[in-house]
Amino acid sequence: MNDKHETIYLDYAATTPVDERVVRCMVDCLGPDACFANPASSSHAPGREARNRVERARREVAALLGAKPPEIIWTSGATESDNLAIKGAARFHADRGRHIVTSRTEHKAVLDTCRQLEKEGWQITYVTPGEGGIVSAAEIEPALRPDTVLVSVMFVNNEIGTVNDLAPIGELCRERGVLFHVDAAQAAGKLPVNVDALGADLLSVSAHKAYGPKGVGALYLRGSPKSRLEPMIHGGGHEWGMRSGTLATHQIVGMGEAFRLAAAEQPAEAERLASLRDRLWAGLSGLGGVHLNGDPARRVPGILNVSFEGVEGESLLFALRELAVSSGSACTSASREASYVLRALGRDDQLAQSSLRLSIGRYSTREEVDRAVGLVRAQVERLREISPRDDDESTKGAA
Amino acid sequence: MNDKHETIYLDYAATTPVDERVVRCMVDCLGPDACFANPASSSHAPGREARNRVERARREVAALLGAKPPEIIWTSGATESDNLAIKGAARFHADRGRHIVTSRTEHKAVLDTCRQLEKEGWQITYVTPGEGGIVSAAEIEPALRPDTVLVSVMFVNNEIGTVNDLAPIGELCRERGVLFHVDAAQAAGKLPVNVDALGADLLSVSAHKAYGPKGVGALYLRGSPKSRLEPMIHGGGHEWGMRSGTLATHQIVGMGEAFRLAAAEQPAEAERLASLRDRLWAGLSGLGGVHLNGDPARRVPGILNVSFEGVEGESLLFALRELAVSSGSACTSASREASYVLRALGRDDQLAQSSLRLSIGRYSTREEVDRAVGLVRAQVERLREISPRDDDESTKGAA
Amino acid sequence: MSLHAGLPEYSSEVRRRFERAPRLGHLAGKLPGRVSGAAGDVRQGVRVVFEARLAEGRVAQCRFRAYGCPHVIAAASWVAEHAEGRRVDPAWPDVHQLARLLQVPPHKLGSLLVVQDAFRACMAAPREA
Amino acid sequence: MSLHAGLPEYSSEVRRRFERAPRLGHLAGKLPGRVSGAAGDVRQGVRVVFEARLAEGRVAQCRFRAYGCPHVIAAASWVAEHAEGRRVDPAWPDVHQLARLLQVPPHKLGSLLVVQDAFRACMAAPREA
Ligand SMILES: Cc1ncc(COP(=O)(O)O)c(C=O)c1O
Ligand SMILES: Cc1ncc(COP(=O)(O)O)c(C=O)c1O
Repeated sequence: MNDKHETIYLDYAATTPVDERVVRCMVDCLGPDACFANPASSSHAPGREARNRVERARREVAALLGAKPPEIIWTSGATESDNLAIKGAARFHADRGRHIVTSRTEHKAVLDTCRQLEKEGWQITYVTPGEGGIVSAAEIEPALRPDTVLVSVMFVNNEIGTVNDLAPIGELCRERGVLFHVDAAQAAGKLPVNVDALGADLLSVSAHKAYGPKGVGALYLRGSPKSRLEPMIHGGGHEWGMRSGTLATHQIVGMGEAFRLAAAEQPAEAERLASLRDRLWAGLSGLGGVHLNGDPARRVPGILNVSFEGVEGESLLFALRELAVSSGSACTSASREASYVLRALGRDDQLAQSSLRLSIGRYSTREEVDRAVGLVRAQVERLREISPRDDDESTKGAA
Repeated sequence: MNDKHETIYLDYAATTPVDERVVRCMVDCLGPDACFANPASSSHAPGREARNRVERARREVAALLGAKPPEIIWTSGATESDNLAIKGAARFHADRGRHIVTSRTEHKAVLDTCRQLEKEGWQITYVTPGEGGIVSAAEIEPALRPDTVLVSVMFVNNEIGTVNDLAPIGELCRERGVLFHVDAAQAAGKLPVNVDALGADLLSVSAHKAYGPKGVGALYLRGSPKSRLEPMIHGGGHEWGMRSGTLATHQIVGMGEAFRLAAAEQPAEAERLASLRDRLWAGLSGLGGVHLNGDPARRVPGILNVSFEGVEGESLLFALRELAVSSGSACTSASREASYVLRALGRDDQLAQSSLRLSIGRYSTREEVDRAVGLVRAQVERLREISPRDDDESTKGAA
Repeated sequence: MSLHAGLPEYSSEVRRRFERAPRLGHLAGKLPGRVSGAAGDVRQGVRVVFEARLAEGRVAQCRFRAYGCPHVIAAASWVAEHAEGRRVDPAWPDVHQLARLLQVPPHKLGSLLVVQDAFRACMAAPREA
Repeated sequence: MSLHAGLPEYSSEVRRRFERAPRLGHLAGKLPGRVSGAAGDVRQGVRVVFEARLAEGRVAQCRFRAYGCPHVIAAASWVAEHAEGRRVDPAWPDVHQLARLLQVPPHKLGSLLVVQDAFRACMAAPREA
């Protein structure tokens, strides 16, 4: 085995390649003979053509989410969308209360933003998800207070692929007059997303999780531009004053096309991926001592997060370097830190530390899955052989 | 004349097309067979390859500015860079003082950011530029106070193309222990930019003003990552915690290549553009009643801002719709508002309102310049014919 | 600067009149019955001048000059052309009618008022002998 | 999750030992002079077990098993191999020497200590009769 072997890409949850059809639309907005003008240059025809393409993309993104076009605000990605949603709503509605509810298993873009608001005087309740890592109204309701202004819960968890039970949370928020933000970065294009069905007031999406380009995303804001947020980035008043900066035509057009394709192809693709995923899981679980992390039923088709008994995480990752996968542990820091998501799920340290996230997508094939299964089985077996047995010398836990 | 005629693009200061060589580098980071992985995915080889390309680009951008690579922080463009520089420094150093000095002719990304800080309790002094629109130490020095923490002055003005006299301002700031931010969005790649020669502590650049893609920029921060800013976007701790969010490999790589090309080609290109610009000015000024806005000598080669006596701005723009140019007035608002930059320069309303910014660049040709001159001359003459003479009916000013 | 510097959509009537400017100019020579009137200020972005020859209570001829946006130029041209043959009517033209005919956006009504004022001033002006 | 989940660079020595794991295993059968010792805890991410046969104050044979990162596996393998033929020495191996030889990054010294502890425990253990 050497590093020059062709890598099997099983990290679609980290990022996806850009679909070639999307690449073509993007290139159409770049070069000197393309639609490169500034969409803000309304004084000339090339600028207006760029603006038209931006607005068409806005309609595509709105359509995928069941939203109206002016409710879509372009951002640089879901990290910015999450920041803008949470800080923007918190600061805009600061006079109504300074309490926010979220979950312990959110993405860092939500958690770090909440930590920042804590420094600025907000109070945050971080609820622990229920069975199988699912966040539902049962966890959120007890955390609500009269001064709660915002609830933020992700749609699909990026580490374990579980699908939270959002509609009842949306309903609850509506009843209590609390804003509801959904981080849908891992959901858009993977399963049906409808802002009304979810009861979402704010919803973050990113292009690069759905075969669009990195560095562009959107925030859905219900009722925009009449409803408002405190902007984070000032200067020129683009996007109804809520997000200034030159609009990146090719990025936005790429996101629009990616979301259009996702809308058209999602149902068939979800089926194909679910069956590939099942094949992958069947192959891995055959090893024995393999645990699926997160609810086995409420999940997106593309993501499997598994823990292996008796193998150490860093060695596993290195042994599997022909696979591009993510690990549930942080190896570069002094003390290896297991994923906060798996810890919130109650996984013990050994299992949390030896977890892998395998995520498949549009270009994954059955052959790749089969090769991956063969590799994982061989390497897990080898590492288990290297490992001391429980009955080796004194007891397992002794120093 | 109809709108389907090929437009002559004379709006390089609004945005530039992406150089085809840059497009190729970008496409190399997009599709399923390209370097598409997440640069944060250090657990696998494709992720590390993406990271390598990001770091190579960081070195290219640093090189163009005379900076060290860790002093370059990726952003979504100069608007975000300006926001991060000014808010980030102001908030980080709030305990040292809450006074900022800037100029009335800055870009909105600076002015609107300063307005926001005013709402949050900072005091801002907006100095009026000197002769010809040039901001120099003579304007800045009297505005400094013991509680001044930051001075922000642009390198090249985006409307009139003048080059401010920054090095003495940098020296002054150094002496007084005040941070110096430079918005170099219109300078990078157009003239030599060296952070040490300028004495800049913070410097904003954007890719799309220099034949790179829209939606990516950088902030130079002297001494980073040891010196710090208060981040605006939280979540995951990318860019030494100062700017979170998935790094957009193709965008960053595009910016790196664009800046590399700019460094290699700038001197020769500046000469070519200066001579084209002189040809353009000679052609226009031949009309009579044409005024150059801004200092005639201290300017970048690519930008001409001219005011026409006796023609109204909107009609001029419409008559010249075969040219993609920017206007110095805002026609869509109820009352036509003349450019705040030209007003700060003391231009009277009629001249401010009938100004055009013509900006040329890498793909501009002599033929285009000659056609543009012909068109402007014909249309200005025609509109002047339509216009009442000074001696038509009563006096010019009567109602 | 470009952000708000957009051009509105112009109707084909506005485009045509902007390009060709029918009824642009002066009434030449010494003309009995000639009147003229103006309104607006170049410094405010609109100035319109009309000249007309009145005969038997009607407008026999009318010419305009205008400094302003394409809507202003088109409206002045339209007024000059349609005035010819009309009875002198202190209530004509009407800005709202002009706006409808030329599809002028509401925020431009102020500019059309200058056209109306100039024409009415012209009608009310003392005639040359 | 992927942000900090990077793999360090491994030296070629570490790679080779991780792949082939020389001296992995047990000493088979009933052996006079056999000693064994262990250190670490799987729950903390590192556990190492050594077995050796001592004869005439020297290590005649040595085998290891390890749960840990590639550096730990490589270090245990190196120690087992280089122990053979050595005099029993309570001060051997030394983590800093191991770190240098295998090019182990400083934050991994703690894991190497477990390897050292396990080997020293083995040397100090009572011999089988
Ligand atoms: C659930 C979730 N939220 C937010 C983000 C951040 O999005 P982006 O990479 O567009 O900044 C990601 C992915 O990185 C994600 O998986
Ligand atoms: C001087 C100046 N600063 C800042 C900006 C904003 O940069 P960006 O378009 O990358 O947001 C621009 C251009 O729009 C500019 O000309």
